[in-house]
Formats: sequence, structure tokens, C-alpha cells
Amino acid sequence: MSEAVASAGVIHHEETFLRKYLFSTDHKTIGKQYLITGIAMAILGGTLAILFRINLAHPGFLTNEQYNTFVTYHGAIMFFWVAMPILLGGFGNILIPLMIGARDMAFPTLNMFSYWVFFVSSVILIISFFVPGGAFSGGWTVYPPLSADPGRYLGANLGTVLFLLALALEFASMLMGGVNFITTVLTMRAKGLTLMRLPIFVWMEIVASLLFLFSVAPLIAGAIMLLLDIILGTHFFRVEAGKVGDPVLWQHLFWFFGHPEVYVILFPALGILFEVITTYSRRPVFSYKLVVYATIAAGILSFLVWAHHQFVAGINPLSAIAFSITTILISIPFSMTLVVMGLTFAGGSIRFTPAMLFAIFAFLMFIIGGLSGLPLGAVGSDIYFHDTYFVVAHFHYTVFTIAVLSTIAGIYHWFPKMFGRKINETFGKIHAWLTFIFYNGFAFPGFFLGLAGHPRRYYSALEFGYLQKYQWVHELMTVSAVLLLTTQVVFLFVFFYSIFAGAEEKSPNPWKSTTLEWLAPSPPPHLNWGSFAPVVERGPYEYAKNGKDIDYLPQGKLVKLKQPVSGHEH
Amino acid sequence: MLPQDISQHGYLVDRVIKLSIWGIVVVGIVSFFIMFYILYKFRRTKNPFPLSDVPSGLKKVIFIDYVMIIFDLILLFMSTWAWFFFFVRPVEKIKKEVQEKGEKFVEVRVIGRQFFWTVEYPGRDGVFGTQDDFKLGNLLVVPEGYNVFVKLTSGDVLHSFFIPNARIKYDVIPGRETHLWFKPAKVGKYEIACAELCGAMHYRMKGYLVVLKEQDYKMWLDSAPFSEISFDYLDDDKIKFVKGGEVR
Amino acid sequence: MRWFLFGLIISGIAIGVPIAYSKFSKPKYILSSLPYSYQEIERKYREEVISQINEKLEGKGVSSEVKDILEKLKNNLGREENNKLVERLNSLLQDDEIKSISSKLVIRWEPDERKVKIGKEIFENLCMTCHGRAGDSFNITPEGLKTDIGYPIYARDFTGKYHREGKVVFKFASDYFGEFASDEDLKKIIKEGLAGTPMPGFTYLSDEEINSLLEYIKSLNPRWKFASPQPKNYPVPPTDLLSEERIERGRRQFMTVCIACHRNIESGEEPLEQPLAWYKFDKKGNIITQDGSPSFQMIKARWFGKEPLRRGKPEYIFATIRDGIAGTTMTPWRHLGDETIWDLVSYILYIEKKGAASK
Amino acid sequence: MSEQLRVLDELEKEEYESVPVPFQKLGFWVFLGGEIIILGGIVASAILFRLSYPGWFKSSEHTNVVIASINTMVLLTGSLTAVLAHKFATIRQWGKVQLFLGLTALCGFTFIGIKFIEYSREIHHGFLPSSGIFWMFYYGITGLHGLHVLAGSLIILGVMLFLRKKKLVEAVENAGLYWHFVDIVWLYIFPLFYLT
Repeated sequence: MSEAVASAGVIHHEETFLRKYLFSTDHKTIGKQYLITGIAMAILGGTLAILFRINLAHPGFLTNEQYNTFVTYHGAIMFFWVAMPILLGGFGNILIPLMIGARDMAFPTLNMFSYWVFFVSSVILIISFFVPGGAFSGGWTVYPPLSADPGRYLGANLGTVLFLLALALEFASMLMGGVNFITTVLTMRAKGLTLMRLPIFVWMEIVASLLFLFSVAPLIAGAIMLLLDIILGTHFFRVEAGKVGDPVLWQHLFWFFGHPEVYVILFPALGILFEVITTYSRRPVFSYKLVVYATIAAGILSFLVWAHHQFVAGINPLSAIAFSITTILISIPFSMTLVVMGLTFAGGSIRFTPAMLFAIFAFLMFIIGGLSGLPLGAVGSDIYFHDTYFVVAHFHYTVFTIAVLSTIAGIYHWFPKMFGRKINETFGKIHAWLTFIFYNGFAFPGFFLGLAGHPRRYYSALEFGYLQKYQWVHELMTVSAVLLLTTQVVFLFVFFYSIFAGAEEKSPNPWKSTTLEWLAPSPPPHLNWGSFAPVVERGPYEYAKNGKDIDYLPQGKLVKLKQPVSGHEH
Repeated sequence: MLPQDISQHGYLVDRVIKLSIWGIVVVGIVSFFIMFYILYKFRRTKNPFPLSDVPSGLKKVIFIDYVMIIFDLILLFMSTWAWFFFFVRPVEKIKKEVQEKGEKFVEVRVIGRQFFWTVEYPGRDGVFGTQDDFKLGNLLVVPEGYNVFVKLTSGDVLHSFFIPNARIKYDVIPGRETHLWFKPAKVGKYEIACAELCGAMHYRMKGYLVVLKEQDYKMWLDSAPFSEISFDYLDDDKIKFVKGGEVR
Repeated sequence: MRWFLFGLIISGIAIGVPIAYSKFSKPKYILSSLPYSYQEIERKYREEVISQINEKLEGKGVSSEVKDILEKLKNNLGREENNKLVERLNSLLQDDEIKSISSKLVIRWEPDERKVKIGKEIFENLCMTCHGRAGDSFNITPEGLKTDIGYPIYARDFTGKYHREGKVVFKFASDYFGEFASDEDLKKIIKEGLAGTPMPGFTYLSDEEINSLLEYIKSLNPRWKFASPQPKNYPVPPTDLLSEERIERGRRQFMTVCIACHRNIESGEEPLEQPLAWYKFDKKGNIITQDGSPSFQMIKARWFGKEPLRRGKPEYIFATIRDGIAGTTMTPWRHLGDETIWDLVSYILYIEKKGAASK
Repeated sequence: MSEQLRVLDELEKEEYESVPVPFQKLGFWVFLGGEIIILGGIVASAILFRLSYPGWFKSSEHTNVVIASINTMVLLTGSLTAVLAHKFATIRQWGKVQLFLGLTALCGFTFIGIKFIEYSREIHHGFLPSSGIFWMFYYGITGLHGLHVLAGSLIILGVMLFLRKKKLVEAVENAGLYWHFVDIVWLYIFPLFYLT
């Protein structure tokens, strides 16, 4: 029997505030905790971004150490403290048990523990910003020797140690979460919910968790070695006279994690998009099987492409060609996935709700992001594009889409389910359009800077004669970025306002969606299903069934149990 | 957009860049148009009830996948060609070829340090380790039309030796020796950038590539390192240090 | 209960690693163990000069005013006050040699803030990695910098922290006692570099850039304020340089004098190692002393023909022999007279050429 | 309360898809997979360095084979007791289970103690992590493994306390599994650092 149910018995007797909101083992509460923490970190990361963008438009606004620090922390925060907690921790925790008809995660206590580890890690990260000697400023990729002897090359020793420590704790928490997800989905599915009936979101979460589980390990090993380098003065990555040591080894370890990591956050985002798009275009996924298989294929391929981040970094040129081939190969499953996604719109009757608008924009941006990956994957043009702004623009078109557009689409979509209230639709639409415009305004010019050969992480473009004439581009990007952040801040106000004072959402299924979570009352009580249990009868996307009156069939139905279960209601 | 190409073989890279950029622009525009068409045609107000199946015409959209595959193959071919030309062949082999062809070449060593390039010249005799070697900071002077072989090493951290005008870039790794070669085909004064984060002054790590006419190069070499170079065809305004926008 | 345990574990990790770091990590900087601060150096200099004056004043009756002026001058004063006091002193005691000494106390130069700021940027851009963040070549490992024949050397320390008397000794630009170097000579070194060392020549720097760089470098050591350096004069080499008889005379001269340290090069002997006249310090900045007494960094006398001369031009070699190399045991050989020195120069150039040919 | 638990227990049987493997076991194996890759990563890079570094054999002579063999014996005894504990758990003789788990944990702590003595000897002889490529791998890997042993012992102690409340065979089995994993890792480390 599972901890979940056991804890139900325990919880039934305690009602303290601490237990209910802070140290709750309820997957929904934990998911919301992840969501809020992630949003808070997102504000921090965004502010940093704005600060150094202003500096790029008007060099001298920051000192160059500050600039490097901010760039480093922006990258790290947006990857590890925003995208992962919100997409895996937040949506994963809230939706997976609901979607598979479970009452809670397999290991609720582990779940809670993982959140608090994550919380501590973010606290340590923020502390590391203020320690004497300054914060770490060697880029979020933490390349040695800069990071292996930071006292000499950056003048920041303790900051680096704390940064690595925070990273390690974050990974530990996400590992626990991953184990939890996989176990839950494999063992606690509702009756009749076979693997091929799982909603695509759940599939994506599982593949992501597996990727993370198997890719992060070498990086943890590398991080331990790096810490030893800094603390005990070993020579794993440092090169000194007569001492063996190889900085490139770190690059291999890091990118062996780093590339799957991108897909770890990409897949859940795709999952969210599929859920949203099917719901609002009232069409089933064009080819469910193709998506699932393409995802798995991409996941496996993603372990074979890591060195395309190091084409010109001293790896064997022939192996560079091999990695170039795999990199180009991996574009094929994604192009299939995107085509399927596009065809999911086709033939539907499309409701342009805020969630849908965000989903559409995210889809279009994914097209740009994916295509702009080709010149970087092709080894010949990467000679020129490596570490230029072209890379920056490329991964902003992918990662920003993942971490912001898809996430906000998901928030608009599941907000009634999470909090039992609504967000104002008109505001949502305006928000979507503004986000779209400003986002392109700040991301797209990057491609031109890249073509002009503007290297990344430059404090100021004015030092180089061949870059000075592009200063106005930086100014344009900065203005757009500032407006973009302002829009999001306004959205956050509306978001928190609606949580407490939004209009009540009466019906459990406002969007007429099919998957199981819409059968539960919103917000779902503790143990989700009360004295009922969901039983699944058909696949997840049964839309466009019998035209006129009702055009969708829910995935399953609730059946009354013999003995009533009493979890306490929130 | 691309800076002027001054090297003999830069066109190889340019070709790949142009191909890939135009390819993705075309594919992107096509798919965008299809998307807008779908979104417009099947909007709620016009099409209140979903069709039971995707119209067969639209199913043909899958051809985009095949287009992508073909495009990928072409791209791979071209890019591998360029890569092969620049990096796969070992430098010794290239050198031998050059000597057989009777072309002239010069060798230099470049040491990346925070935050400048030290360029070591073999001097007049063209051999390292003799009395007339000399070192210059941030100044790489090469004759026009010669093959230039560059040995890259690092004094402290990772750097990346990037000449935008020659379409050349390679990382500079402590404890290793990496190689580059290119053939400048146009006299003038160009810039060398560092493309790998190397510390606080990364954005200041700027070197100069000066391509001289052959006789001018010889003339300069005779008096180097004790002579500054100033030839009329170099727009030889002195380097200003710029920060915060204003020129000091 | 459970989450108390969890909290314990997490906070254990969170606190443990920094503690482990602070415990085990090798200290990269031990600034407390560096000998002199800026003020200390200046005070030392003033005391030294004033003690010289007092020696001169011995026996003569001295008014109390003179005494307390000297007392005042012992502590670091601002420019105007200091110079006023010195004038007053000179007016009090009409004695030329004392005046010549006390003129060492006149503050002739003060760093211009704006130039220093620009100079600092240039320094951090181009010089920091070898000459250290603070300009004291500190924490730059001996393995880090090597000459061409591969023995470790230190980059120049611009602060004088490690020097016994807080001097900044430029081997080729200062005079033999390591007093002061003129901007012209320093400019030459910056523009041309030192062959055989990691110091490259920054030919492309414009004059105002080099000036502000020097401004910054000079602002690192207080003794520059009192400096009145004269640029060295480099005579034009004679036309018959490298002629047979010059080389022959040079060889004879070399065998009688220079052989003491440089050894008989043509028979392939190895030069002597000689102590440098400033402290040796280890990677952490600790001064290594054996039984309390300062130990010295050893360097080889130049191995002609083995590695390039630091500054290869004939007139430079001439100046080096004439003025000696500051801080080393290469003393000035002015008394030999220019002709003889030119002989030696031609002999050295000859050897260098032979060495080049032998390679 | 136990009443309610029983109710929910049956309820779950009827509620979920039936899967052959109990989820405690599954989750643990997934976790173990991650662990294997972590230690595998470090050991692999150690082997890579060793192939490219001739001085390895010379330095590895300074390690103390006797102590290491004793440690191996200790770990293997721990595995034996863990197996016995699982056996008695299957036939529900919880008293003996407690006993043997205690012995396993004891082995773990003995291992740590011996390791401490070994380290102090090495450091006394002046071999620090920074004094060579061999030594940095030696301290890094054996230290990491030592931490794992410590964790394993603590887990087993935790299971012992846990068994007071609930008699769960999977718990004993998982604890045993983790111990075997640590043991196997040691069997790779031992020849790498001591026998070459």
C-alpha cells in the first residue's frame, strides 16, 4: 500500500497551518509552492536581464564585473530556478496525479522534501550573490579554469563555491522529483488507463524526468571534481606547470548534461501546448503515436549531440563532423512534432482564448527557434556563429518560449482548476499580444548581430570598430526587453489578484476538456477524488465526435467506491 | 550584414551561412503562411463545429518534413566541406602541400592572456628560437597573399581566437596547442576578437590583424619590433579606448 | 519530527561545505604578510633622506626651528605644505650639499586622477594578468611566467612592497641603484617589450594611452612623487662596429673583466647565478626567510648566444654595460670608457650571431 | 487509524491499474540507476586519466593494501548480514531482522573508522589531494564512496527504527540493495587504487 494513502490517514487527524500550507504532502500544494517560488526567481532573473540590457544600450551603467555576474546569474536562474521548477515541479506535481487519476504522488514525503531542498538551494543562490569577494561571474556554463581558480581569475572564491553548492542541491531536488514522477506514472494509473492512453503532457513529463535522471549524473560527478579543485586545490580541470588537467573534460561533462537539459524543459512545454491546443481547437492530436515516438527518439538522440557546443573547442575535428550529423538528425523528430502540432489546428473550430493565443505564439516561435538551430548545428557555419549573438537569439527563441510563453499558456488554461477562480479574458488577450510583440522586438535583432559577428557576453559593443555601428540594435533590444518585463509584472499582479479575488469558477470543466483532471472538483480536495474513483474508458483526446450538440467525450467517468474515503477538504 | 571577407577561402564558410540562412527563411515563411491560413480558415466564428477529419489537402503539409530532410542533407554536405577544408586536415599536411605548390607562408605563435594576445614572430629568418624572435602585444602583421599558420596557446584561461573578416575561429586552451591557418587576400587593418568568456575585461580583448603588401611587410620586419607601422593604405588612426560611449 | 531531520540534513550540507571550504581551501592571498604599505614606504623614504641631512648637520649648531621642521617632514605631508617646509629649510641653512639632499624631499609630481582612471583600465586590460591585480606581480606563480630558456621569472612589481627600501627597480630603465626611471625609457620598454621574456611590445598604443598607463603605474609607489629622473642618452654606434679588431679587443676585454660572472662563453661554460637585490616571495605572498634573514631570488648572468638579449639594439647594450643593471650584481662600467664598451658590444653581438648560427 | 489504513489498502487494489512490481521497489531502482551513473562517471574519468598518466603505478604503491583488504572484508560481511536480514524478513522473524540490520550498520561504521585511520596515515606521510593526479582521484573517489557507505549505514539504522512501527519487507530489501550497490562500487575502486 502506498505512502500516499497512509499519509491520508495521518493527515486526517492534523489540521495545523504549518502542516496544511508549509509542510503539506499534498501534491497540489507542493506544485503551487514550486510555482510561486519559480515566479519569484523569474522576477529576480528578469530584473538582472533588464539591468545588463540597459548597460548594453548605455555602457557604463554597470561595472564589467557586475555585468558578467548578472549575465551568469540570469542564465543559471532562468534555466535551473525558473524553467525546471515551474514546468517539472509546478505543473508536473499538480497535473500528473490528476491526469492519471491517482490520489497523490507515490512518495508524498519525498515530494515535500524535494521542494524544501529546492527552496534552500534558491536561498543559497541568493546568499551567494552577496558574499565577500563578489558573486561568481564565469558564465552559467561554469567553464574552468575561470571557475577552477576563481580567486585568481575572477577574485570570487566563496561565491563560486556557494553557486556550485546551490546548483548541486537544485539537481538533487529535481532528481527526487523525477524518481517520484516515474514511479507514480508507472504504478498508480487509474483503471483502464494504459500507457498509450496517457495524455501527451504526462508522456512528456516522464521522458523529461528520465532524460534528467540519466544526464545529470555525469555533471554531478564533474561538479564534485570542480569543488575539489577549488577547495583542495586538485588539478582535475586546472592546468599548471607539470600538472595534468583538462578544461575540455569539464565541457564534455557539462554539455553531456546540458543538451538533454534543454529537452528536459522543452518536452513538458510541448506537452502543455498539446493539451491547450487540442482543447481550444476541438480537434484530437493529429497523430498521437507519432508524437510519442518522436519524443522518445529525440530523447535518445539528445544524448548523442552534446559536442555540438564545442565544435571549435579543441575536440577531434572528425568527431565534430559526426556530432554535426546527429545534430541535424535530431531536427527531424522535432519537425515532425511541430507539423503534427500544426495539423492539430486544422479542421477544428478555434477559440482564441488567452491560453490559445499564447499557445499559438509559442508554436510559431518554436518554428523560428528550431530552424535557427540549423546554422549552428551545421559545423561549417558554426565556425563563424559559435559564441556569437546568433546563439543568444536562437536559445532565447527556444528557451524563452518554453519558460514563459508555454508556461503562461498553461497557467491560463489550468488556473480555474488550480484555484477555482477565473482570470479576466480581455486582459489575457492584451497580455498575449503585447508579450508577443515585445518579445520579438528584443529577441529577433540578435540574429542580425550574430551575422555581424558580435560575440556573446560583451560588456559593450563600442570597443570594436566593426561593431560600433550596431549600437542602435542594442538600444532597440533594450527598450523591447524593458517593456516585456513590465508587461509580465502587470500580469503577475493580475494573477495574484485573481487567486484571491477573481470571479468564482462554478463548473469543474469550464473549457469542455476531456482529460481526467477536469472530472475532479476545482480546486480538487485533498486526495482528489473523495469517495469516488476515476475509471478510464477511452483515449485522452476524443474531440470532434458527433458534431452539433456535444463535441467531446470525457476520457473516463467517476465511480462510487464501496467504502467512502474521507480526506479533509481545503 | 556579414563583415567584409578578406581571406582566400572565407567564401566556403559564407556559402554555408548564406545557404542555411536562406533555407530557413524560406521554410519559415512557408510554414508561417500555412499556419495563418489554418488559423484564419478554422476560426470559431466561421467554423463553429470542428470537422470530423483533417481536410486531405492540408495533410499534404507533411511534405515540409521531406523538404527539411533534403535541406538538411545539402546543408550537411556543404558545411562538412568547409569544415574539412579548414580544420580536419592536419596543419603539417597543409604546410607540405603549400610548399609543394611553391606558395609562400609565414608562421606565428599566438598566446592568449587575460586580456590581450601576445603574438610571437620568428623574425627575419622565419625560424623560432633564434635571436631575432620578437613579441608584439595585440598586433598580428602578415603579408598579403601568404599562407598564415597560427599556433594558439593560452597563458591562463580559455579564450577563442576570432577573426570575423577571415571567417576563422578556434578556442585557445591552456595546456594544449591548437592550430589555425588562413590566407589573407586584402591589405588593410582588421580586428581580432575573443569569443570565449575569459573574465572581466573579455569585451576589451581586442587585437589587430594588419595585412601589408609584401615589400612593406619586409620593410616592417627589418626594423621590428622597434618600429611602429603606419602605411597610407591602413586607415591608421590611433586606437582610442572607449568606455561609456564617449571617446577619451 | 521527520522534517526536523530533513532540515538538519539540508542545513548540514548548506553550512558544511562553506566551512569545509574555509577550512581546507589554500589561501590565495595573504596580504597581511606583505612587508610595506604605501604610507610606510613614503615614511621610510623621508626618514632615510632626513637622516642623511642630520649626518651633514652634525657638529654645526642648528636652530630649534630646523629641528622641528625636520620632525614635521618625517610624516607624510600634502604637496604645498611639504614644499613650503622644504623651502623654509633651505632658506634657513645656506649649504649647497644639504640643499642637494633636501631637494629630494620636494614633491615634484602628483598623479592626475583622470589619467590614473584611464591608466587603470588599460592596466587591467593589458598588464594585470602578469603584473597582478594590485600591480605587485602578486600570486603570479613562478611557473606561470618563464623566459625562453625556461627558468621562472617574476613580472615587475610596481608597488615596491617587496623591496627592502620600497623601491621600484626597473632593470634597464632605472639607474644602478634602482632609484627612478624616466618616462621615455619606460615608454621604450612598453613599446618594444623585453625579448626572451613574456613581456611583449605594445607598439600600437598611442602616446596618451602610454602616458596615462605610466601615470597609473607611478601612482602605485610614493617615491615617484619625489622623483626627478633623467632620460638615458643612447649614443650613436660607431660605423666600424663588428669589425674584426673591435671584436678581438672586445674578446680580450671580456676575458679580463666580464668572465668573472659570464664565464668563458666560447668554451661553453655556464654563467654564474647571482642574487637579485629584492625579496623572494612564494606563491602565497609570504616572504621566505631563512633564520630571519631575507633570502634573495637568484638569477643567471646573461647567457650570451643562448637566449636573445632582453634589449638587442647595440646602443641599448652599450647603455646596459655603461649603467649596469639595477638590482643585480651587474655594476656600471662607465670607467672603462666608451671605446672599450663599444668593443665589448661588438664582441657580444658577434657571440649572439654565432649562437644564432649554431641553432 | 489502522482500521482506516486497511480500508484504503483494499480500496487502492480496486482503484489502480494492476502492476507487477510494488512501487517502493521501482522507485528505488530508478534512484539506483542515477547513483550508478554518478559513480560510474567519476570512475570512468579516473580510468581515462590513468591510461594517459604513467606516474599512476608509482603513486599507487604508497596506498596501504592491508587496510584496504580489511575494509573489503568488512563490506562483504555487511552484505552477508544484509542478505540474512532480508531472508528472515521474508519469513517474518523480525527480531533476527533487527539483529542483522544492526550488524550491517555496525560494519558500515567500522568501515568509516578504518577509512579515517587510513586517511590520517596518508596525510601523515604527506600525500594530500593536491599532491598529484593519482592522489586527487584517490581522495575524491574513496571519499565519495565513504559518504555513500555512511549514508547506507544511516539508511539501515532508519529502517531499523521504521520496523518498530511498520513491518515492511520492501524496506529491508531496499536497504540491502543500497548496501550491495555500495559494496559493488568498492569492488571496482579497490583494484583501481590499491592493486595496480
